[in-house]
Amino acid sequence: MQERHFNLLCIFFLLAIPIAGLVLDEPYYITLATKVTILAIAGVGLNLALGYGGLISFGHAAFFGVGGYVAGIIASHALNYDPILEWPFLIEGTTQMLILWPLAIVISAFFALIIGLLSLRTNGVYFIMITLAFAQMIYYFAISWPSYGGEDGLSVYLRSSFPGLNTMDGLTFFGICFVWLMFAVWLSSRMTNSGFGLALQASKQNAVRVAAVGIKPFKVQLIAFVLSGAITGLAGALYTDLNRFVSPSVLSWHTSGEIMIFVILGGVARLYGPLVGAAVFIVLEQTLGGVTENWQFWLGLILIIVVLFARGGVIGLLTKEVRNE
Amino acid sequence: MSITLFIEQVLNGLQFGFMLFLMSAGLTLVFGVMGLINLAHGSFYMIGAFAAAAIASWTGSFWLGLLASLMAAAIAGALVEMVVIRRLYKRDHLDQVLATFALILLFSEATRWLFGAFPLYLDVPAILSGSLTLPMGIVYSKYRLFIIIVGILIAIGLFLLISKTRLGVRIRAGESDREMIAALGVNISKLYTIVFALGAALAGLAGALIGSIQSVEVGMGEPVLILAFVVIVIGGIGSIKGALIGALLVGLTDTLGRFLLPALFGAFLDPASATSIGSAIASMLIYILMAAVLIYRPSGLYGKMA
Amino acid sequence: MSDSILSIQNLSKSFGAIRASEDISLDLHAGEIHALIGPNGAGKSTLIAQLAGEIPQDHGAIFLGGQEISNLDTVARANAGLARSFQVSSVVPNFSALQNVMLAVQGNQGRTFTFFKPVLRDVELVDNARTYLQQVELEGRANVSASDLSHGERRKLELAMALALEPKVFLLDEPMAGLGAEGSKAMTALLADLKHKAPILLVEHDMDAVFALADRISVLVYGRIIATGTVEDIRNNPDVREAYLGSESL
Amino acid sequence: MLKKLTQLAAATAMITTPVFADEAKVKVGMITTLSGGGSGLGIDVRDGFMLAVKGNDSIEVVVEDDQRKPDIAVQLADKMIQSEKVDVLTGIIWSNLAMAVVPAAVNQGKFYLSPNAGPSALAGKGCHKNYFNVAWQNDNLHEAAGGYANSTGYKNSFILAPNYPAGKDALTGYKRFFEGDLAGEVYTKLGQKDYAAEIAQIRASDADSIFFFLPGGMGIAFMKQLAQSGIDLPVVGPAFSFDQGILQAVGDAALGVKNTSQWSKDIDNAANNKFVADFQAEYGRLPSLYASQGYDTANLLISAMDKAGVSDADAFRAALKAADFASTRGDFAFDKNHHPIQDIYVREVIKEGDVLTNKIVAVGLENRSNAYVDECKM
Repeated sequence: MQERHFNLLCIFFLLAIPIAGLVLDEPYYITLATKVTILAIAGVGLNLALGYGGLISFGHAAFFGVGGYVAGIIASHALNYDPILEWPFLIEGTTQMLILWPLAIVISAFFALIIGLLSLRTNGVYFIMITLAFAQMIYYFAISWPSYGGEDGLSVYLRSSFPGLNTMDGLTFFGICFVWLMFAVWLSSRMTNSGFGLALQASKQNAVRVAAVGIKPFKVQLIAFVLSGAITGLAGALYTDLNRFVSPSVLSWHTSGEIMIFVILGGVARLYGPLVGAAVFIVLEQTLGGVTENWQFWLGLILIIVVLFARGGVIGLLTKEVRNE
Repeated sequence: MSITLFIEQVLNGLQFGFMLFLMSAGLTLVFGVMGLINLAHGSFYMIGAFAAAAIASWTGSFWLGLLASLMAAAIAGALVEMVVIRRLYKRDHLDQVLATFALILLFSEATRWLFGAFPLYLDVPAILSGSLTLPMGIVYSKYRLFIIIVGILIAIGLFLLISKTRLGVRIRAGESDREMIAALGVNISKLYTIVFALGAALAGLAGALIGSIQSVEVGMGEPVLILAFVVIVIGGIGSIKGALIGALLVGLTDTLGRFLLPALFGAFLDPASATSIGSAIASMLIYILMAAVLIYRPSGLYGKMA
Repeated sequence: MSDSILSIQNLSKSFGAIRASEDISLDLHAGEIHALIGPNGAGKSTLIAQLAGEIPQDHGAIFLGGQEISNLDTVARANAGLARSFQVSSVVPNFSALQNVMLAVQGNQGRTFTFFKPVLRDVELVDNARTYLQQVELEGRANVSASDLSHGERRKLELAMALALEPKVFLLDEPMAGLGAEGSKAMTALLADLKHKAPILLVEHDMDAVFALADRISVLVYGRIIATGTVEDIRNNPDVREAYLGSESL
Repeated sequence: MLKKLTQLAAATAMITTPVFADEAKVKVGMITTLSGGGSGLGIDVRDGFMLAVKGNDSIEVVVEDDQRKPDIAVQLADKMIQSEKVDVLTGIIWSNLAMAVVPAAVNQGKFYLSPNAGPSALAGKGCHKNYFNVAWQNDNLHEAAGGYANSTGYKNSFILAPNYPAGKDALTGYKRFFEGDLAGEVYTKLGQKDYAAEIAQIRASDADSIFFFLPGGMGIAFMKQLAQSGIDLPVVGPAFSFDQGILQAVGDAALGVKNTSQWSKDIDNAANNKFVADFQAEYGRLPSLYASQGYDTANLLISAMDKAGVSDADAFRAALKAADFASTRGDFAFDKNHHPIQDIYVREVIKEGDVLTNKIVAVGLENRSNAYVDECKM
């Protein structure tokens, strides 16, 4: 099977599952599909840095969490009729997605800019670990910062609103997330095929060569890292709306690890890799979890087998399309 | 604040540091020699602790428990290396991360299967329990002093092993040039298994030593694993010396930070918010340290410049 | 001095007690190939790295087209018009030959930061890149992955990338290395053409090629230039003979 | 007219059908921690609950593992409500997970019976008519510890807890009843296992007693290290670090420690004796605090089902509120914010043969409700 056809199949399944959930009266399917979609967006974000840019970030939970908290904090202020800032000028909270999204994107991009500026001085394992360090700082800060619930997290009770849509309806919200996923995939496809994408992928393979033709690899990589953080931050904001809740656990290193696993499991530097990875992971978690209490054991075993015998991730295995990295 | 309290805290920091050194030595060796990122290193820490707890409660001897921790972790390490890890050396870091993450799940659940969900009992032996009085009237736990001594002995042992023995020569050669030592007729896969098992054994020993004063439970390896990574990154990956310095630095920073920061904030804040804010920053401190070191020296303190 | 495109003045660099380059001065005039020769360890590669901006000098200055570039980094020097090839071929391995050259064209034209236009559909850019491939006779291999090119082809690809920068000066580090007799001949022919686009500073071990191509030669020994002159001057210079004593290549 | 009749018929059918088919049936969704760290607590709650409903055909229980992750818990709650269509939710161990799940669940008309977590937000302003806490309000055990410290005559306590909301509540709870001075107040990092630095501070202080709240492995580590340090100060804490599941791991270091609990296996009443005996017979181990809470939760549910069908939410709620069941801890009633009014005991860790366990030595607070009742507008 060609990768293109496989990708179409993926989209078909992703759409089919919530519809099946509706028909079979299993609304939980819709929730699961939405979760997969949102995590896939986070993965698409990471894939830009990790897959195409070779920037192995173990700290993307920071952006996921920051995006989530931005959405959560602003919405909770609105729900409690408690302005965010009264002086020097009044800033009210809002539950309007059209305002929350850009804010989540911009603020997580800002965090990515700061973290990227400092982290890109290193490379290899050092880069992996310094990104982790920054994420851990934010994690511990969130746990001990009392204003927004600390470890208890922050409930927002109601999903944020979108003009003309009932976002509390599961299928509608899935639709919103699905559109975002398609947009993120389209964006990353455009970007990786652009002049910028060419320079980014070249920087991954041979940064010295890129510098020798007069392009700053640092600048290219920093831009990729910021875009990557922004996309992951958006996913975080959507995840807050899915759960109507956000807590420091989204900032923990487990989250970074999981997003990374989606990308690797699906297939690094493949457009639909994160979607496939997230879907496979969630389906395994759900089905194994229903069968045995020790489901993590079997999950571990399956993951090892995938790494050892399916190079290029699940997509690589199923499409037999070789991709050099 | 009294000077004895400060010295006691420094000792605590050193003890924490030496424990971290036991964890990080194996991690940094495995990375230096085989180029492998091993997230499952914390599992050997856990295996060591559980083996020690099981054998100690079965035989009643703490020392047999310690021995068991070394053996169990070494055997587990060797087995894992032969079955899974050796297929990963030529893979990129991403595959290694995924596979060793999967190993964590595997080991944790297998341990829970075998030993149940509740923590196990492991206590320090009678001879080391209680505390003694050091000069200047410092009262200090015998067992913590014992950990410091074990740490120092193992550090010396490792330096001798690396610099004086044939195995050490091979390890050093392996770090610089893999093809060369293969050409010299060294059995590389055996060497790798030995190095991996050695690292695992040290982690297992750390698990048993620390399990005796902390708790022996599933998942105990993960927080320590993150700390061990912080240590080897600060020290420079592949450098035993770096691991030692990094471990002591992290141990001292963390311990003294927890103790001094709240006091510092207490100087200008009310006590409740001082402890709250102080400890919040203290919990971020080692990560701040690591980021600062890497920004200043992108390859760690003793790492080879890339 | 007015026609010297690249001018190196009193360049020095020490690593601890080792003096890698000592008081090196050298000029590259328009239209010439200036060869830099010397025994192994003489400091040729260090000099190239200094010129490219990878190693900062301790003393001295470098001028390109009358502008001082001593304190610019690699990227800025490339943008100022310094194109280099590497001693060990340095291309982007998983890119096709065409993509490699396109990268260089982008770098030269400052068009890297376009985010939405698919680069392979940028007709102007692609055509541009193909022209450079043509100039090194690689147009037939445009869509082959660089890692699948032969050694000689990769050498040519590097030249194409250097060409694509439309530079003021070429810095070529042993372009003949590893090429067979046939390959060397082809490369020699290419370089003879190339010098009309921009002067070449050529580091090379292959003395046949050096004597065939070079307008002037400088000899570097232990980090110092012991002689500079025409091919004839150098052939007859006693110091050079001394330095190369026992070497069959002279 | 005809249309109206059909509507009426349909409406009647909707009311009456449950009476025939599901009159006594209740579907329970249990979300609890069954894997990873802290799974021991969830397993005990589940086992206690299952023991009580064993052989009861009218209760169907769906159990899911939340992995101690709030986002997973929220999604499981969605699944329970949307797909499984449960009537009652229960099982959550941790306050942060409860905060994530409970408000949304009760606002969708489901009942939530908490077998463990009792965050202050859900007792005060965030209280809800469909939320019942069968265990305690989070502050209760700490308050009792403070009360006990007073009655014993402690004047200068060193207190410590992890730096997260439940930890802060714990110290606040202790201070609410403790009238002496504080020799030190320390917040530790959540998940921290080495307490050398804190113990050194305790040694350097002139404290006459120690109060700590360090759940799970943190408490084991603290107790062992305290015993090693040679500090010989009386220790008071909530039951969490000295309960049956964890006590063996603490070892002799725990002997003599006073801990506060609303339950103990030596409370002498028929319900408790039966529970302890049945639990041991069924699972081959001594029951824990958490198991007793799971057991009581199930019995509360059964008592309500005897009085009303779950489809009649108001009647069912009133039946729950009456708390007309034989609790393992003796007297039990709900205050108006649906949190227990109960005695909190002080237990001492003792050894029965080779097994460490607890015995009641005093009552810390009698008929204690909680500090947030007046904030609850219900």
